Amino acid sequence: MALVTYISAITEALREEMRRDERVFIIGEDVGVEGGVFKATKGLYEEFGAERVIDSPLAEGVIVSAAIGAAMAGLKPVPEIQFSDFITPAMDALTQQAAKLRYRSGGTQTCPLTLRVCYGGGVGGGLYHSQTNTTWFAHEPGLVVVAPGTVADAKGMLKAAIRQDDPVIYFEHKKLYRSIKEDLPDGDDFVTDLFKAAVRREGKDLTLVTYGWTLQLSLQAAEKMHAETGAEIEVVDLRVLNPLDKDTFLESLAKTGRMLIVHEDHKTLGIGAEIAAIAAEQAFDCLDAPIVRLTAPDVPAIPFSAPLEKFYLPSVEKIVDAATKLLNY
Amino acid sequence: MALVTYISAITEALREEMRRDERVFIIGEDVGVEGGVFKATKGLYEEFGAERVIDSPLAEGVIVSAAIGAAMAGLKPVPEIQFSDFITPAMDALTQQAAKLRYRSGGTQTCPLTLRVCYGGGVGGGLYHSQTNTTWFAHEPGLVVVAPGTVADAKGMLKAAIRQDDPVIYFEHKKLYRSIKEDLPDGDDFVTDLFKAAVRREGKDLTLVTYGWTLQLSLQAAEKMHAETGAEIEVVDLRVLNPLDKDTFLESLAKTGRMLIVHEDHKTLGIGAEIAAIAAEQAFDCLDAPIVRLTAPDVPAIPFSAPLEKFYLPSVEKIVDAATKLLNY
Amino acid sequence: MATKVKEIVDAAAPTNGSPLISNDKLKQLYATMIKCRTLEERARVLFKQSKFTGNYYAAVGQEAAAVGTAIDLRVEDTIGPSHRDFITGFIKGAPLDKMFCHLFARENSPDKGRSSPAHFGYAPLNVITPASTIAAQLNIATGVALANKMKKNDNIAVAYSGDGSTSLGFWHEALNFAGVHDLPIVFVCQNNLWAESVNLQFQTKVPDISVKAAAYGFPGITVDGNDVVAVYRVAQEAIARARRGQGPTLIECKTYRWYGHSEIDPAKYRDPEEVERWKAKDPIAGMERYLMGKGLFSAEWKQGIVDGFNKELDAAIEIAEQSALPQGVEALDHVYSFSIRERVLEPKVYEPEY
Amino acid sequence: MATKVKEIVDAAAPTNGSPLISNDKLKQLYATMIKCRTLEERARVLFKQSKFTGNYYAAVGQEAAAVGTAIDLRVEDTIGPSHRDFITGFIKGAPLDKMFCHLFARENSPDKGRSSPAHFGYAPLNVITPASTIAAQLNIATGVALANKMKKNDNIAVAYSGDGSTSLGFWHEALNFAGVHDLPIVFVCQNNLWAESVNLQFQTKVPDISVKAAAYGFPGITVDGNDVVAVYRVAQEAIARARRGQGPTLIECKTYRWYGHSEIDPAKYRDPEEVERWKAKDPIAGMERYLMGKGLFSAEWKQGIVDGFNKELDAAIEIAEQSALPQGVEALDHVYSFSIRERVLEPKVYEPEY
Ligand SMILES: Cc1ncc(C[n+]2csc(CCOP(=O)(O)OP(=O)(O)O)c2C)c(N)n1
Ligand SMILES: Cc1ncc(C[n+]2csc(CCOP(=O)(O)OP(=O)(O)O)c2C)c(N)n1
Ligand SMILES: [Mg+2]
Ligand SMILES: [Mg+2]
Repeated sequence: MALVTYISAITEALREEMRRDERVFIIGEDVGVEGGVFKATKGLYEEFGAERVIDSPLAEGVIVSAAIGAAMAGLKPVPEIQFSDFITPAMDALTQQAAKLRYRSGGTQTCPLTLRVCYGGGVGGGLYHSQTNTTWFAHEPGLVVVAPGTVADAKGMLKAAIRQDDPVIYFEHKKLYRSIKEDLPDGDDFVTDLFKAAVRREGKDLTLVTYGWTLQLSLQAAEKMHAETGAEIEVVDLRVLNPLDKDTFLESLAKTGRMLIVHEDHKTLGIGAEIAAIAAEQAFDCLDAPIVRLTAPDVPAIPFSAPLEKFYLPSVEKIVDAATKLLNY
Repeated sequence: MALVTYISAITEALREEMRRDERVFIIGEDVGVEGGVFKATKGLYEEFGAERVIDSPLAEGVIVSAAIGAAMAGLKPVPEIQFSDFITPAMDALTQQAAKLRYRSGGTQTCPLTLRVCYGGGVGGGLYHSQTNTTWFAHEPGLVVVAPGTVADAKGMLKAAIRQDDPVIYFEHKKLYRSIKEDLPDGDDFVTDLFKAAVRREGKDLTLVTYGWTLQLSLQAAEKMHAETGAEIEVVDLRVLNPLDKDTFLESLAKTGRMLIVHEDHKTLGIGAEIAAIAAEQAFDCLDAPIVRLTAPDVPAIPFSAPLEKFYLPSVEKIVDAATKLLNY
Repeated sequence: MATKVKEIVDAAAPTNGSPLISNDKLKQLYATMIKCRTLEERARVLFKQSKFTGNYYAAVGQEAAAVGTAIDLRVEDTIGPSHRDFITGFIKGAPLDKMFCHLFARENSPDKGRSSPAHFGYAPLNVITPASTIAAQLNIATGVALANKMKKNDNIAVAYSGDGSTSLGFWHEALNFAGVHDLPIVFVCQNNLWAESVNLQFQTKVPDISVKAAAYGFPGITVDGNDVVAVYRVAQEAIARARRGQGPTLIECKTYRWYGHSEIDPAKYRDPEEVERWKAKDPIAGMERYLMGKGLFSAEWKQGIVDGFNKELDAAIEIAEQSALPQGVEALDHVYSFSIRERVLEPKVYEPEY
Repeated sequence: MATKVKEIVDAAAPTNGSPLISNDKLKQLYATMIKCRTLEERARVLFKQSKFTGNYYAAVGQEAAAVGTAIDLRVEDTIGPSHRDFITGFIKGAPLDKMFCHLFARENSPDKGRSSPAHFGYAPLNVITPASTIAAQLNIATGVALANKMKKNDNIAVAYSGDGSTSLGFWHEALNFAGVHDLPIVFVCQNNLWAESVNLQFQTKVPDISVKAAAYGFPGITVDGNDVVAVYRVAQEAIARARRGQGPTLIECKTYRWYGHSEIDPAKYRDPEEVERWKAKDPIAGMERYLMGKGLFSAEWKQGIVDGFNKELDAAIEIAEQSALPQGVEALDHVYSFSIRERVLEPKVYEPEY
């Protein structure tokens, strides 16, 4: 057992999978010599060399497309997008190529790759270093989209993604990188189910559905409310955004009758829309109250100046507020 | 008054606005000499010349970006994307530039443009000539996204969009082009409110929310059910997908207590997700039944072979089926 | 770095150290071209007869470019076709019945009826199933080439695109990346002067697309794309370079499509004189004259090829016509490595537990 | 088509028919460079003092490229800056207080505190507010150039980018489009050998980025980007060409950034010797020697400029520090041409009517 951060869990997962399977390779901007702008690939260039840790040209489209081709040819690419904000040049590669290759070829051609994408705000990054953009891909069948919210998942889901026979987009929240630590078992067989949500905290009064950094905020809010009022909030960590594990949150809702969805992405067509819509369709009789979404407001992106960013982002206080109102409905 | 098709309403709107305002110009693939692959710009090259009807290189990114720059410089561009399936190269221009320019410049720089996008299936176009892809843009505050479903709207909303001081994406369904006709008033002042949904058929039993081609199917289904069972279905045409006019469908729901959402896009994070989520949050007490979405299934795109396409698409029968079940809930 | 090969030279005279082209190869080049033509003309008739629907983009008139570049590829080599490269699958060896099952969107087509007629892929021969997005296949083929380099084998990739495709960023990103890593890939650009209705002059300022290779640090060459011998020789050199690990080549084949962009395009935007001028440069007739000059051609030989091939076509079309269409519900298959049928067909409904 | 201007030539000797550069202009070039340097070094100190946060990308070492290309632009001309071109706004004439209010993300900055420090835009002078997406500004500036051409005026656009940006499809699409339409635009590529930690050799196979212009049918020129006189002359010609309606030019300025990619990057990936070599080619010191040779320089004159400018800086920083931060709720403004505050802050709740 060792106490590790979210980001070192990522590095470890990459290292272990690269040692385990020589078909695994990394490609992206600054991933090699520099070890990544956040140091997620630190040390891998030294261990595996320039052939397996490729500093690509500044072109996200070719980073992903080259990975698609290499995956078709039997390798296991782990491309990286430095910031989710810069994923647009790879939009075609992801949505028209990777997502549809298996389908359009009737299952005869596939491209199992794992795209790591750094996303999220709250670190003063402003409009173009804070975006989420998961909706674009959660909306695309054929892609698996995961977003680990714990250190154990950061490791186990990345390893599982690399071994998965589908294109996976792995969204890692930059604010989690160094802010959370967990004890993790050593050894390279620490692989997590990619397709199941997880109940992170049990409770009978309200189902709080979230993922990523807001999972941490939600857990804090739940503890706080418990301490203050005795309320028992069940916190569901989505973990996978596409295809969604509906059962976990619907089972919880069947128990609690109330649902609060929290995410950092803005409201309209954020993943919360789908969660709410599923609940309103498949668990209507379970509902004792409106389904509430606590999200960023519908503005183009996280503005830079501190008070604006604060206004934009969910916080423990905002969650407590929304949950309290919903409990009192 | 003249009886016109959906596509000639578009051509007329373009012609009138170009005559009215010399800053209006068109740019896109095959829009000039050829008059567009569907002939939406037919005759405009002849009337306004190569300077105002520009046959662009094959590069959607620069079609939209050039329009952004020209709009900043005071012109009124009406770029065209030939098929929604090919909008990915313009993803950055739309979501990172057009959607965010006003915001990032604190309101000091703007790019009012109207992007026409041909979308939708049901014409045997297969995976890459049938896509919808509205979610990517409906999810982006800063963009106005409209999708007219009638001939009058095809004209009035396009003219309104061109005059609107925001970047507008105007989604035109290719199956509507020549399949519907309406009597339209002549004259160039036929401009429609861009931001309001419309009740296309009144009813007290169920609110059916839809847009585009499925509006036509929904109206047929409503008539059929009325004839057969006397059921009174209220059909709400969304018209604008971003920012949504919530009031129209919520008011209808307050009256009927039941909501069926129909769209051609696949289910997960299609616009129906947002409609359902809003209803479950803001009109919870109005709900007498689950909110049901009748959509395409969650597969990557419309498959080519006829039986596959048929299985994929909503139809009058499927709508009648879903509405009947919901009425019997 | 761009050079031009524009005249028909005597194929027997070795240039740049490349070996003599054998008579058998010369005949094979011709025979393959005429088969491609016969195949596509048949497909066009079938389309007019409504035996199949959807988008089909005939390469009639451009056979020399496809045949000259694809004819000698190995099974292990990869082809990245664009929309107008249906025949490259055939040249690489795909069975005709598979190709017609594909055109007819049958259940037993390689893609199980999912892709458009023009988008034929074939996994056993490493023909990438195309998407419509122009130039995307270049980037994917580049990835395959990267894998081949990493695996240290000498397989290569050949990726096709048109003049119009050169305007897209994807085209640029692929060539740039291939250049940086000296990848084993050949980019074949079939410059047929038109991208749908858009003339080359509105596509790019330069008349010769091969000059664009200079931006990426590898050779670009313009060749008379209607001269199959010239194309073949240029391709052989590019392929050999790639196999030797010496990096990519851009081959621009100047050619022309005889018909509309797709089967529903009357192509009124073109001057009929231009069309006639190019039809007079028919690559098949040209090769016929060339073979004749070498005493390698006879009308009977040609008729034998055509007749034999027509029989093959008849048989393949028969199989396709007899084959079943897919069941609607199969639309739910091949989304992921696991099935989603149950999830879609039988959504669970939840009741309160409390 | 790519030519090179690499040595410091005597600016007084007219080349290619371009007029003599006046002594005043030479002094202005120097003065502007030293002001840019002073401005950015001050900004860096303020950053280290945590007076502002976020991403800042100093162009220290690259002043000649920015000053030589932007100094003579008109108000009506448009600049499309990239992330490292904060100083181009200053060169074009933006008020210093606005620039510091921007760095400090104050309510009264031109963007009302929304954009990152490096992304300074200024509508009154037609400086496009940058986004982070590399190369996107080239395409937008190309659109502005298209509008200028359509309006038949002689205003131009100047768009900046780095060596790394040349790999992106957007870069290619912009240049290609500008080439096809002979647009009045100048593309300035500041080749500083690095894109964050990635060396030019992993970016592109060609050492000189100017050769890439050949793909687009307009001139590309490589100039010693640390020689402000050379840059200025080359820029003047390119600008004049653009104003005359003769189309775009790509200017590659070979230069070097002295510091890390941003203020938090120690840039360990670079050989310290390489850094020293380039610091020895300081564009400001070089111009100082040049002016000295012409008797146009004195230490007092320089000191006067620096002292005067430092006072301006003090005043501007004072204003910025005194300025208020935006109110949180302003995050809801400037999304559309209409307000969305009410819609977000007061969502309606519906009750059954029946
Ligand atoms: C990104 C994208 N934009 C537009 C289209 C529509 N489209 C299909 S083929 C074509 C023209 C292609 O021209 P070219 O590359 O010269 O090939 P050719 O058809 O001449 O063989 C266009 C515009 C597309 N498939 N993809
Ligand atoms: C599309 C995109 N990908 C990645 C980034 C992150 N990024 C910012 S600057 C930069 C390097 C730019 O290098 P270059 O163009 O040479 O400019 P320089 O920083 O050297 O001035 C990168 C990778 C980005 N801003 N946009
Ligand atoms: Mg062409
Ligand atoms: Mg650089």
